[in-house]
Amino acid sequence: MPEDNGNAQEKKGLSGLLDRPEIQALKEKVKGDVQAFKKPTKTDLFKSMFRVKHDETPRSRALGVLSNVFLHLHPAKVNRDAVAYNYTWGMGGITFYLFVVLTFTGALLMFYYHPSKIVAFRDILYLEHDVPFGKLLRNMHRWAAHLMIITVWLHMFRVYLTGSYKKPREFNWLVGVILLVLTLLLSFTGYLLPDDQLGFWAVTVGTSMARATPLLGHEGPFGPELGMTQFNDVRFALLGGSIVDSNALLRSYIWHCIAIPIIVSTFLVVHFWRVRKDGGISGPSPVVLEGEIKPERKI
Amino acid sequence: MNRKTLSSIATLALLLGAFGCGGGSGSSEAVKTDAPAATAVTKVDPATAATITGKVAFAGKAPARNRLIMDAEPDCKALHSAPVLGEEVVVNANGTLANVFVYVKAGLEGKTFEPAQGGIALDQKGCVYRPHVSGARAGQLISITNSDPTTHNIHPMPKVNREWNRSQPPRGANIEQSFPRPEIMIPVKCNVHPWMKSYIGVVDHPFFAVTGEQGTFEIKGLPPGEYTIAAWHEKYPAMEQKVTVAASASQAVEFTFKGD
Amino acid sequence: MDWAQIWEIAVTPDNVPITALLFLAPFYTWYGLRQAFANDRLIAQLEASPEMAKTHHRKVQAWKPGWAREVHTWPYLLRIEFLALLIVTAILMVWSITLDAPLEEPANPNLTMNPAKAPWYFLGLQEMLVYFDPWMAGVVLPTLIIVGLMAIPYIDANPLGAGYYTYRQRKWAIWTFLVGFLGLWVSMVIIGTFIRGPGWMWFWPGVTWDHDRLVFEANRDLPDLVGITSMAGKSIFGGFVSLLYVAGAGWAFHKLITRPGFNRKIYERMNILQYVTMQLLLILMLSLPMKMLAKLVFRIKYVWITPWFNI
Amino acid sequence: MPETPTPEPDPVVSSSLSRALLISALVVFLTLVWGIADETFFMRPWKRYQSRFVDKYTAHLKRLQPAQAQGEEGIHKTATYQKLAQQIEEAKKQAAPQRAAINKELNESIRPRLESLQVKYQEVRSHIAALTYELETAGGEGSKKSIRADIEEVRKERHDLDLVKADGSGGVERQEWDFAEMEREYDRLKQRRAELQTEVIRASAPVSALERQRDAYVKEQMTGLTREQIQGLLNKMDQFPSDIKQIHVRQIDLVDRCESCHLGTREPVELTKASLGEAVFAGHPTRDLLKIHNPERFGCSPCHNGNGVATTSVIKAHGYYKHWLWPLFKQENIEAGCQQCHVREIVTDHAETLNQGRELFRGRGCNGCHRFEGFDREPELLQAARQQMRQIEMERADAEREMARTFQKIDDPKTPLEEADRLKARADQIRVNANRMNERLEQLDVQASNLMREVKKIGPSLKEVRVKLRKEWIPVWIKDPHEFRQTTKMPTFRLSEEEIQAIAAFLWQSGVEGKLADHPMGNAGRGKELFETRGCLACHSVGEGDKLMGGTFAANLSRVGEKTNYQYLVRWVHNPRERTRPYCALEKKDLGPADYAKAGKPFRFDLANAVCPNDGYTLQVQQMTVMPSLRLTGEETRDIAAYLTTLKRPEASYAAAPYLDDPQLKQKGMSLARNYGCAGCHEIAGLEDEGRIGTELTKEGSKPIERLDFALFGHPAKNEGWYNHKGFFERKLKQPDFFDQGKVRTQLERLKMPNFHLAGPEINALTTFLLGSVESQLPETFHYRPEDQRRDIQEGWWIVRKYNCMGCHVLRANQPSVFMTLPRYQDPDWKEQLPPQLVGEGARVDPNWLVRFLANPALSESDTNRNGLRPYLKARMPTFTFSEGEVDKLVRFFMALSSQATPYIQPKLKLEQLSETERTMARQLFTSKGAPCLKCHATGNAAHDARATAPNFLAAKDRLKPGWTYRWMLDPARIAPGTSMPSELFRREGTRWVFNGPVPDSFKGYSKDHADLLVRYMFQFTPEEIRRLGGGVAGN
Repeated sequence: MPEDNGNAQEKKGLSGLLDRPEIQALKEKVKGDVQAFKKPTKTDLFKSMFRVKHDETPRSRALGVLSNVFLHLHPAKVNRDAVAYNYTWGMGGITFYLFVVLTFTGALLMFYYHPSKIVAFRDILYLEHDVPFGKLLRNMHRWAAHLMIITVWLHMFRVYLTGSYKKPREFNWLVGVILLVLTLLLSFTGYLLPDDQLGFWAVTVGTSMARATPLLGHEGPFGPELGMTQFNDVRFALLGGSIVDSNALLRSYIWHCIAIPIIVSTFLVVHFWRVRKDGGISGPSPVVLEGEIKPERKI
Repeated sequence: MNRKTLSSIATLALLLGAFGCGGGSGSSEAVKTDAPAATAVTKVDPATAATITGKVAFAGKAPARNRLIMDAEPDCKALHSAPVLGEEVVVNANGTLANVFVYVKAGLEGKTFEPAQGGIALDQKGCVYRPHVSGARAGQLISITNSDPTTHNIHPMPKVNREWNRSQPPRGANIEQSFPRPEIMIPVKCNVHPWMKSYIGVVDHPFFAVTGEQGTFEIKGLPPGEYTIAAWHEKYPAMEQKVTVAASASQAVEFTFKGD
Repeated sequence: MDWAQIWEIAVTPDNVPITALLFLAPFYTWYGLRQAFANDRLIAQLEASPEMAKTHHRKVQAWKPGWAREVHTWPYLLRIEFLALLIVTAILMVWSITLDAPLEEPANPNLTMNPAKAPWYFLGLQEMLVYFDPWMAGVVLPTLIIVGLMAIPYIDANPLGAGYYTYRQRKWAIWTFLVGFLGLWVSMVIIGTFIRGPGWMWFWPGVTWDHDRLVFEANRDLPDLVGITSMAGKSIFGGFVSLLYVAGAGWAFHKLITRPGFNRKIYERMNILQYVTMQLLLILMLSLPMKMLAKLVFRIKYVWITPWFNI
Repeated sequence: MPETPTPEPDPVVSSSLSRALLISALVVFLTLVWGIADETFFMRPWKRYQSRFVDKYTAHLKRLQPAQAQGEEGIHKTATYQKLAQQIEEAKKQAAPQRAAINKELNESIRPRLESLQVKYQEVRSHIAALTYELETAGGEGSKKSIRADIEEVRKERHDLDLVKADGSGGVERQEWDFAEMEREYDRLKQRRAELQTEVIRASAPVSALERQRDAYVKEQMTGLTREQIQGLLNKMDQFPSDIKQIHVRQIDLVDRCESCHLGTREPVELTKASLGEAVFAGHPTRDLLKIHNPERFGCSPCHNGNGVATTSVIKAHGYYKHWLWPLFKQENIEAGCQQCHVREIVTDHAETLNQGRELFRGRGCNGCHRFEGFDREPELLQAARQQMRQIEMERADAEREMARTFQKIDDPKTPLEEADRLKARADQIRVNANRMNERLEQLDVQASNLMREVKKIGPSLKEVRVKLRKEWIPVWIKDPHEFRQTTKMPTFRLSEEEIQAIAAFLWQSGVEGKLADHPMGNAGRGKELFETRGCLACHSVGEGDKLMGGTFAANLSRVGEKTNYQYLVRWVHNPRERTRPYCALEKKDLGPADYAKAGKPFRFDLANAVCPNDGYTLQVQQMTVMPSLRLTGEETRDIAAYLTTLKRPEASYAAAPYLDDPQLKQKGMSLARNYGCAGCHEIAGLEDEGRIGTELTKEGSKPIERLDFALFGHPAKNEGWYNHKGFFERKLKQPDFFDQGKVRTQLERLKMPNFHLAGPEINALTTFLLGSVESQLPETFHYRPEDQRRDIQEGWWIVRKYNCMGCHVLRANQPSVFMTLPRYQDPDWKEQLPPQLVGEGARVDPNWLVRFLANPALSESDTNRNGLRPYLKARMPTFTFSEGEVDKLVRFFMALSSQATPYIQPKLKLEQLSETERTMARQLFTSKGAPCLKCHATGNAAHDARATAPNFLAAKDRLKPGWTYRWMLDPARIAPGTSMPSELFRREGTRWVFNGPVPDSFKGYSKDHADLLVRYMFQFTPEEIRRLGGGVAGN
């Protein structure tokens, strides 16, 4: 095709050749191709990408969702009233979006960060002053994290208020709670990474509770009796040491960047899957009257 | 952190503003060159020029002049038949005081005058500086001669000007030096001959005088105006007087130093 | 009134979420309850007139015959999701540009921060430390909170109010949650942020946080008040008191639940296990405010003292 | 499912979100724009600075240009330049024809011909090369053969060439050459070309040489930059890259971007706020510092602090925000930066404020209460030495024992022979080691006894109060020393009346008993004269307020008559180190005659016999004062004492203080004295071993701010912006009980630090010093801990400061001694009486002489009432009874200052033996009328020396270094500005210096250097030579 175009241009120069038949034919061809480009949806490229037609027919709309790997988390159709904001508050979706944002920014941050004493702090300074958009990056990561916790809470709040945990969604609620915990842990493990006073003491305070774990902490009830010392108890396991030091830094880094994200994503998948399997969004469903409760069958 | 918040909001506003008014003016204000003001020489019109004359009296009993012991330097001793007397306090027969440096201390600020013609001389004769007290213009050449058969060294000890200390062999070439800054008074000393001393008063105008045997002085060619006249003496504390001279008038001034 | 300090706390970068929460939590509570009451009104109507109940589409949202009961995800849902996404992005961007994530001095184990505070979302736990020993506040209670949350679907025997906001049909559930979530968790976070100053001392808002402030806090134990000195005596007495509390609280809750009316029906639907678990959780939850009361008002530290643990 | 047509549109389906979507999309876009703007613009303020700098700097340079250009013009007019220019022209002219010829040949015949040949030639050559390679790598003989054949063929093959003619006509000739011929021609041409090029260079050599000369001349004549240089800078400004200017020191992982805004710092043009209108762009004020601390190696923040990495805002970069631990030093404390690395020093060049701070810390006795590493270290060293000795003694004992055992084994016949031999060797080893220990012990012992002498207290010994002080005066003084004596070092303690009484009582009762010889009253008049001329005023002062005269190093004596008694003064003035009783550190008591009597010894103690009669422990036999002995006669002493007793306020009266004898008060007083740390500055009976009561300050500057006790001022400080070290120090120093305000405390709980009545500058100096005293972030290699002569200098300064040498002497150019400031010494005659300047002393004197002199400035055991070297000086070089250690340090110090090698070996070559004629010549010159030498210099002839004002020549031999003497004679003013010795005694004549004045006839035909002759003469002086001279002087 390019050399066709080439010729097409060429003929401007050499008008003498214009009337030669093969040139004429070529001209037509070129015209045709140019026409073809006017309708992108008709091109093979487009077709190969989107198998569905994008017209207004219900069918293609449904297919548009179903045949898309991302969108098919959603059912093809949803409760007409669930579309309004006031029912879901969109918190679930926002939380997920924030999770994506965090993963993205987090990954970028990992390029500039070494989880070892002194270097870690320098890296943050480096991020703040040298890395293009480094500051913005770090800010976004931190604020998104905080925001995510709030949205998670509100999400739970909403789900509770709408009684969406009830049959058949009990288990999904359970998964949700686990995700909530994981979210907090994610944020907590990230707190130490800048290795500044703030993180250091926050984590010190946080983990110092662990030493009081019953049975497993050297200050917890029955801990000493079970031979717990500060060098073998659960806190030691968490920090990889008896104090918050380079090991703790490394551990929280790995938890923060690898372990927990993987676990979270796993549970996310389950969470979403269950939403669909439990019949999509829980409501708003028609109200049920007290009188209509079926008497519970006794076992 | 709140500072940052505000600032960035402000900056956003600025940014938009900048779009609005399309770039500020990048003109650097012209810093004006600090060239030294051209020094205009004040001409004294001889028609209106005034004169200050006067004498320096001495009150009280004239102290006996100490005798200079030159045993250390036979050559010097040889030069004198009569005993040599120190010139610290020289009270003239007419009860006036010699070797007093009288000069205009204040009233000429901001004026500059024609540089002096020629220099002044300071001779070392008979192991004594002559004159004992002299005045010079700032920057005026002082030509120092050694008319003695012995080596002297000339060691002015100024505070404002630069100190130096040069030796001068018998009949050696004259030393020509000048003091660029006004200073009252510069003691000059010969370290080889401890008794040798002289004082030079350096001022930045031509209006000064040194009293002699008559104990009188005369300052000519003063532009009319109000002045402070000061009299300095080696031993006694300096004195000052305010005088106002009218155009082409002659004003008499008298100082009186109290002996003890 | 130290406004400067209040401002400083409020805009300390890491506290901004809490400041936000201060407004968000009430707002969404109101927002949810408003819909709940709307639904309740509808329910009332429907119960009043059975025939209307037969015909009505049973939602507060408008519906006309002929309108689809379901709409296509694309575009009707996706567009609003996209909108939300945009708005969140915008908020996040502005927030990140205007406010810098905190970075303090390099970590220095020899220099204790005062106050040394946990991340804001754990301040609840840190606050609990004041009232319980670490093993309770830091381990047992958090675990129970999580377990309790997980248990909710399985102990809530109320079949009503699934998938729509309602207060009338779930008074009990809503109240417990509001108390637990807002009344305890959120408020303790807020206390931990705004009220707890250096040395984790209680500073009313606007009182300057003075590092050298000294307060007299003689922490007494309940047994001491009644004058029991022997260890054995203490543990027995404490155990007795605790039992008393459990019994009392349990009885009170029981009364509340079985109060004639709607709750009773639910209660009847519950099996023993569900009931016991609920009681247990409720009693434990109540123990926190009780302990706070004891500590803050009567300056009582421990109720039950044993050689192994204190409560 | 098909929908039935609806009566009205469904809001859910029909409503449109597009507006909302559009708006929010817009907002998001805006935030993105904002984000980018923030990143690229708002967070890079330095860009604005740089553009501003470029404008202003360019303007400034443009302003400079004409002036500089003029200067250059001026130079171009000078004869030298003209001459050079002319020469260059001529040289060019000369070179011209030759060069033309060469160029002609080069360009018209050689090059074209070469080019026309090249192509073909190289083609063939490469072909051959390729074939050769094949040949080398080919396998069988057969193939080799054939390849050889091919090569031959190629070589033989003839090629047609169109060559440009060699005659330069430009014509072309056709040649048919084989490879060999081509090669020959090609090589010839190339060689020729090379020759010609070298010739060109040779031809233009003289020209370029001259040009270099000219440029050099311009360079040295020009002050500032030449026109080209300025132009260069302007060009630099033209294409000035707007980017971050950063210094990166890999070694310490330091990144400093200060110069991104402070662009003028290292510009070759001196930039000031005035010249560019902005302080930011000013150049570094002291370039010398930058020379020593090259920014490329040291960066900026190591000295100045601040956050060198930050570029987002001034506040960030200067580190003036909450969580940055090392904010930029303020202007007035800038020298704190020096202290970080120059920890060992008490005097650091370029850091006057800091030096003042250190001196205050030392001189005001801060280290009496606050430990500070390096300050007042003698006690610690002494302890260390003693401990070491104990340890070595133990080791030695072990060694002895082991040796004994080994000998036993050796002598034991049962031991096998080779075993015995091995043991013998071992035994010898041990013996040698043991001996080495002995040597070490000896050294330590010397060191210890030295340190005993070096330990000093800043305040007087209070053991002497009973013999020394007027009883009722004591409480008055304790109440407020400042009241009694404006300038006293003793600070004012905040004491209650009872406390004062108790302390006074304790001191009075703990004072040692002793009786003073009683002396007849001296002559106060003569005393005054002596006091003012002997040198007392170098340290002490008299007169109060603006009438104050003398040094501030020691006490102001205006009212000394009120506090003390004549007899004690006599003893004190005669020898301040004399104690009433010696102190035994082992028994912790001051020994009295009784102790000596018990041991049947006379009650005599001094440095010679300083052994405790009871336990043989070394005694403290000296007062711990730095005040030296002026070696005065009894009479002089009495006169001065008499004069001092007259110094009092006649009206002064003191209430009787009977409670001083109240024994109840003693114990209380003692605990109080302990509590307030009196023993930090004073020697007090019973408190000899008191530790320091204050916090250590060695690292105070980097102490976490939280650890500084702001008491009730924490919040005010934060609000008023002085919640930092500077703020704390300044307030604490100004008003030591500042942080007690509002606190409810008992007397003893209160802050103890007394009020030193420091002036503003003093406070600033001390603050600077403390701010700099930090746990440095830099690695050891950056700290200034030299081990060479610079080390000697560091240590020397400590002693110089300790004994206030600068009270009399000038050690650094332009450092006025106290003497120079005294009114009396303003008079020309008295100027000759000033103590000698010591600038370059190291180069002047023979260290061995200096050792002798410092040990005993009288340079004589018998006749001590004189200056050993300069008898004509009224001021007296006192006897400091330095320890050997101190003498050693001082001598090293002087040698190091003028970078002299130690030990010193007199250069014999410089001092070639005088011939007899030379000696007579020199003698004649010395005594000739022209030469004034003997007018001033002492000769040992009493009559003459009475008038002498310069040292005796006889001393020269052992004292001076010939090189220095030579330089001195030529131009003394150069070495000691303001000296009485005149310059220009010699004048240059060709390569030698000849005497400037009439010389004796014997000098006719003498071709050697006169100055050198005199030096040699001086260094070969003999007493009889001097006598002959003296005779000569006395004679005619």
